[in-house]
Amino acid sequence: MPASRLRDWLLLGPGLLWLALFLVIPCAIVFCFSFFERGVYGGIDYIFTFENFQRAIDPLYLSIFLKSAKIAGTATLVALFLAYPAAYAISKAPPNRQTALLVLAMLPFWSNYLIRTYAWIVLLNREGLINTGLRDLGWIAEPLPLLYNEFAIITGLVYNYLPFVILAVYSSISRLNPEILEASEDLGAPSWKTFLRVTLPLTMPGVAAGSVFIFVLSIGNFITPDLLGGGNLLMVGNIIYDQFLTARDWPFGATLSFILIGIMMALLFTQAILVRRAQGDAPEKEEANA
Amino acid sequence: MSTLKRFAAACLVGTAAIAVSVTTAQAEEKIVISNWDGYMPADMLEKFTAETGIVAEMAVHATNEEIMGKVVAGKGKGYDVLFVSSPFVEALNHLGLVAELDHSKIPNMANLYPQAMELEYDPGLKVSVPYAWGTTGLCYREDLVSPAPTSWMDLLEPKADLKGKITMLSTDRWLMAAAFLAQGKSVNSTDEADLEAAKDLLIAAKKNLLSYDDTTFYSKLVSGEASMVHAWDGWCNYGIGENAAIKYVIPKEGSDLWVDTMVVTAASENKDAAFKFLDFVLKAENGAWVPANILYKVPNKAAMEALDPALVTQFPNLGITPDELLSQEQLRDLGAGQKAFSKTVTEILASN
Amino acid sequence: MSDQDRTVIRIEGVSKRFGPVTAVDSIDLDLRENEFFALLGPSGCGKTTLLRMIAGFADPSEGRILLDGQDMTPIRPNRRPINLMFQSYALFPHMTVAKNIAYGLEMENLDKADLNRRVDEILEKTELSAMRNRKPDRLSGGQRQRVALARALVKKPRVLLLDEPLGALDKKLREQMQLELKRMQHEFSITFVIVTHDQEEALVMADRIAVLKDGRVAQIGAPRDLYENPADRFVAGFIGKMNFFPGTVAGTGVSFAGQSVLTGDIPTGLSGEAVAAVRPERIKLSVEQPAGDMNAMPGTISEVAYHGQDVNLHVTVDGCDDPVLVRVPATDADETVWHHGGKVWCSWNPAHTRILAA
Amino acid sequence: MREFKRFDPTRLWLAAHLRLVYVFLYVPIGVLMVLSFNKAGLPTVWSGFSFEWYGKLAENAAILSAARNTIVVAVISTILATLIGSLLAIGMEYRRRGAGLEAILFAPMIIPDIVLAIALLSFFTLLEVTLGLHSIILSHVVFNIAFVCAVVRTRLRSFDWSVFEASIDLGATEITTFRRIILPAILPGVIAGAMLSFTLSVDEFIIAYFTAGAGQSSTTLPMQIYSMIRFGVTPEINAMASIVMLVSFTLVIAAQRINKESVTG
Repeated sequence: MPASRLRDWLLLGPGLLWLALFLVIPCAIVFCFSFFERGVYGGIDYIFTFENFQRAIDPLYLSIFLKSAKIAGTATLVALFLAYPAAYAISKAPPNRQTALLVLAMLPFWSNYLIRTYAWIVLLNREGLINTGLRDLGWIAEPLPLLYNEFAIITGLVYNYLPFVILAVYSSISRLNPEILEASEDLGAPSWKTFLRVTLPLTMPGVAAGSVFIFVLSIGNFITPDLLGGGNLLMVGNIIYDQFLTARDWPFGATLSFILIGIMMALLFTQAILVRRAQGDAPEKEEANA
Repeated sequence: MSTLKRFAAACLVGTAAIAVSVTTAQAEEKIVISNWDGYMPADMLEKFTAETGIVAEMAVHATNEEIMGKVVAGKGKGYDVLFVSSPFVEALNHLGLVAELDHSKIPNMANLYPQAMELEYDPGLKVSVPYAWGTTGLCYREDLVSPAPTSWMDLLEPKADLKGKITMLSTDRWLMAAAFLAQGKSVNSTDEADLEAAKDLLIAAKKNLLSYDDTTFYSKLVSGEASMVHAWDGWCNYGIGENAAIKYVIPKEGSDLWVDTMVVTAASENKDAAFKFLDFVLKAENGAWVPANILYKVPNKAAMEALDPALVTQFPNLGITPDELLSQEQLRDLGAGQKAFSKTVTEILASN
Repeated sequence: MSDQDRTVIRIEGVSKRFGPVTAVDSIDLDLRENEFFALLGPSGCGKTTLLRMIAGFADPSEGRILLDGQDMTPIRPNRRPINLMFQSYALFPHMTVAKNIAYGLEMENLDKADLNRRVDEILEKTELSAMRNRKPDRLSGGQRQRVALARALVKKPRVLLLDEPLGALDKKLREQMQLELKRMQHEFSITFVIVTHDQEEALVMADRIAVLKDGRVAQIGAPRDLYENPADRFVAGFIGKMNFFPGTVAGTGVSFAGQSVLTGDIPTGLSGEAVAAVRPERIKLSVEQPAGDMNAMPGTISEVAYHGQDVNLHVTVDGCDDPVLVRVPATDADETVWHHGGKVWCSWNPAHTRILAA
Repeated sequence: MREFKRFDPTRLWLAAHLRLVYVFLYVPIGVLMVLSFNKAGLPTVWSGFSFEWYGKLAENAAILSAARNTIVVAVISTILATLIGSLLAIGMEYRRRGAGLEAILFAPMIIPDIVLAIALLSFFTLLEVTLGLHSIILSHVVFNIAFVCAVVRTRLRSFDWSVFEASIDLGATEITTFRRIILPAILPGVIAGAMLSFTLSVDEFIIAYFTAGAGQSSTTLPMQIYSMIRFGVTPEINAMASIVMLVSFTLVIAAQRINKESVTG
């Protein structure tokens, strides 16, 4: 079928070409670094070695990975609890208002990461707006420890990635057929059951996409743990960044990165399979049968 | 959807207008300088062009680490002059990424203090020219800390009322230097026992920190969030400028000497122009801008002598003499010891 | 209609393979001008694949399809004067009824007035005028079906293909739409090719039916032909109800259960194992053994089902695992005898026996 | 559903929740707007009201040109990524193939920025590509494709592909079908993807830094702002962000107004 092959190439070709050229090849180059040694002054000595992998299996790095995963996972859950009802509410708004609402959710992020983070420091610090506000109201005597801890990191991560989750969930909810929901209510399900048994499973692709966004972006983040976490907590993003830039140990940085990428890929595949199974795979296009 | 269509159209029109107005580079003699934003006078490049006819363009970097990464990966192509801190000069030199300086083309090097020619990371200044220098010590609120701190141990094992009101630098070399100095070790040590001892001390110290902070520590002092911070002297001055109760002290165990330098890249196609730029920066009046505006000491004798004494009164650490500076140990590249060193740092930062 | 028998589409030795699976196996078929043709078969018989090849959405692995004598293989589906009504209707969800219908005409670059006139006309004919500004999600199933039909018909195709067009409708609506489709076909004088697995639907609507099995044509013919003269056991069983009596060819018929011989016309060349087949409505019931040269056998009534105008009875007979199905008009039913457990004789005229290969 | 306007606690709760989420999103923006009037240059301490930073911003050619570069990079890379990513999403969902491709598409999201940054710079250096705004755009498209593709694919799940064939069957070419049938159906997803892409690109620092050419002409705003860390991120940046917010806000509200008028009028 030459015509449909042409169509496939038109659709997939540009993307594949772009990714091959600017993702696969460059990353393959960096991947190769992980089998060489760090030069004495940084850079790479082209001596083949497995040393980097031996260094990487140190429990130190595993514990950092687990802690980062815990923080990123918490941020993901919190973001979903905030984003899902928000996306749902947007999808119920009059159609001509929905786009505006979505754009408004994205707008704060056209400022700059660093100054937004500074704004959070102003809000959360011991002498900050929230603490002084609460103190002036007489609700607290001692300032609450809002900054330089896990809470602050999670707040920062949720804040910075929330709009992405809203967007992903919205694009799933908005094409939900309202008749299906009515059908469920009609079959006697109370609205919370309709939500759990019908709405949620049908919008799983959006929830999954949103969760992937925030989880992977969070685990690789290094500025938020630095500024809002006060450097008290180290995330995977920090150690990779430090290996490449501070220690100038590219081979080891590459090794840690590709181990991280491997783990994340495995997790994502598992997640993708679970979602697909939970949804009941959409039937394959019927071609051979009638 | 039409809300968005109109919005997108507006954006597109705006972009087109902007894209048209972006001018392309010209072919005349040109050098590119990478520096931190605000680390030299805003009109410096214009003046340089006016004087020499050489077009100078500014690139910016956020940290030493970033410009190092970029220069190592890109072989320094596109850059002529880089501003980097002293430990990195050594590495750049060993990696063959910087050009040897032709002192005959930089006559204003005569403006430097003689002590500046003896810096260990580049004796005789073969590849680098110092731009600013200083120490690392304790920056604190006189009104909140008494008695005044005198030792690194006042930072690392603070009194009860300072617990949770202290920050430390988290950049690896300075973080470790605090412990090394407190324990009487070299700031360049990669000895296993030294690393282990420093690690234990720093992990214990971490429990008493408000946070690590490399960027906003002085504003924490101003707001009163912190009472004492681990700081570079010049940077402490920003706090002093806002609140006179803020003081800077070099602990009795000593400090490190850091030097921000200028180097010419090996990849530069305009080395003579780059030398001219270095020479221009070394002019007394240009050097004098630094302490007067960003409150950093410079190794430029002529510039320092011209400094307004009132500034030294307000910001005493501007008065630290070159001899005092040279008595501090200098940070060097760690070479093969870097692996063990950075693992130790990771362990400290990852500890609970 | 004078050119009733002229061939519109000729299918010549067409096969379609998907990897190791042969979905359509060298089919030859002629579709004629203005006829209502049904492709009938169980699921997996290849009928939809055949339909998609006519529409151009699949290319034959072998053979060719001719339209008015011209090979269509190189012609893309959007250039074929053939339209398809999709099983899911495939209405464009973001367009109103009128826009959906106008879409195909816009592709022909008709001038605006002409286009509007034709859309109005078809809306009128399909009684959709009141719905013209609605979007598909605000229509009932039957209305959607009519929009899909109107959208295809407005292009005045040479052939309209319908893929299980009534599958999604309820029984009552389905029966109504069957007649509606027939009416449309007459009114527009277009060849309709319908794909269905419902034999009753095919019998009601089609002028001719092709029964497909495992990618091959089992039999082609008018509904009555297929019903009265099924070519093989599969067709006999697939179209309408049929009672089968397995046995072997012996003398003038099939020896059944090792004893009686069920007489009938033996097809030339048939010997050995065979079945005698008879329609339920051809069987008569009696208390006494009937006289004459009828085919007859005794049995016990195991089930009685009242259907309004008919009564269906299951009669268990020796030598047959399945009960014999007998259908008699309700007016003829003798309720005193024909009840559960009643002993009866089943009999029929040998002329109504079809003897088929086992 | 609309016919019954009864008391609906779920609806009330949803509306309240949405407002709270917007408050959460805009509070820090409010803070940075207030800080743009901060007299002192400290990033986090209030020390008096002043308009001076807006004046300084107007004179700061470096920040203004960086802002311009950022918009150029974000808009062009968004257009490219939206186009390529949407096509890719359609191709993948239509054909339902490619676990390998799926892995490649996850990659730009998972790969730490610094790795991609160094990889791309090493690659460009190897090929002796001259760096500049164009190399930032090329690089931003890489990760933007992945995000656009993910959002559009979400939209395409359980899409009824028979409408595609229906359109072809009615005489449309594949291009027309794409424009008139597929695109409108997935438009909300495409718009969402484009917004995501633009937002990511506007704020991206590391990859931009490493793939930028040397010099002011390819310095983006995040690069400019991060480079100010050492000598103080002055309220000029807050002033800049405040203006960006106000302008975009006004555009959205205006578009909404015009839209409403064109609907009712």
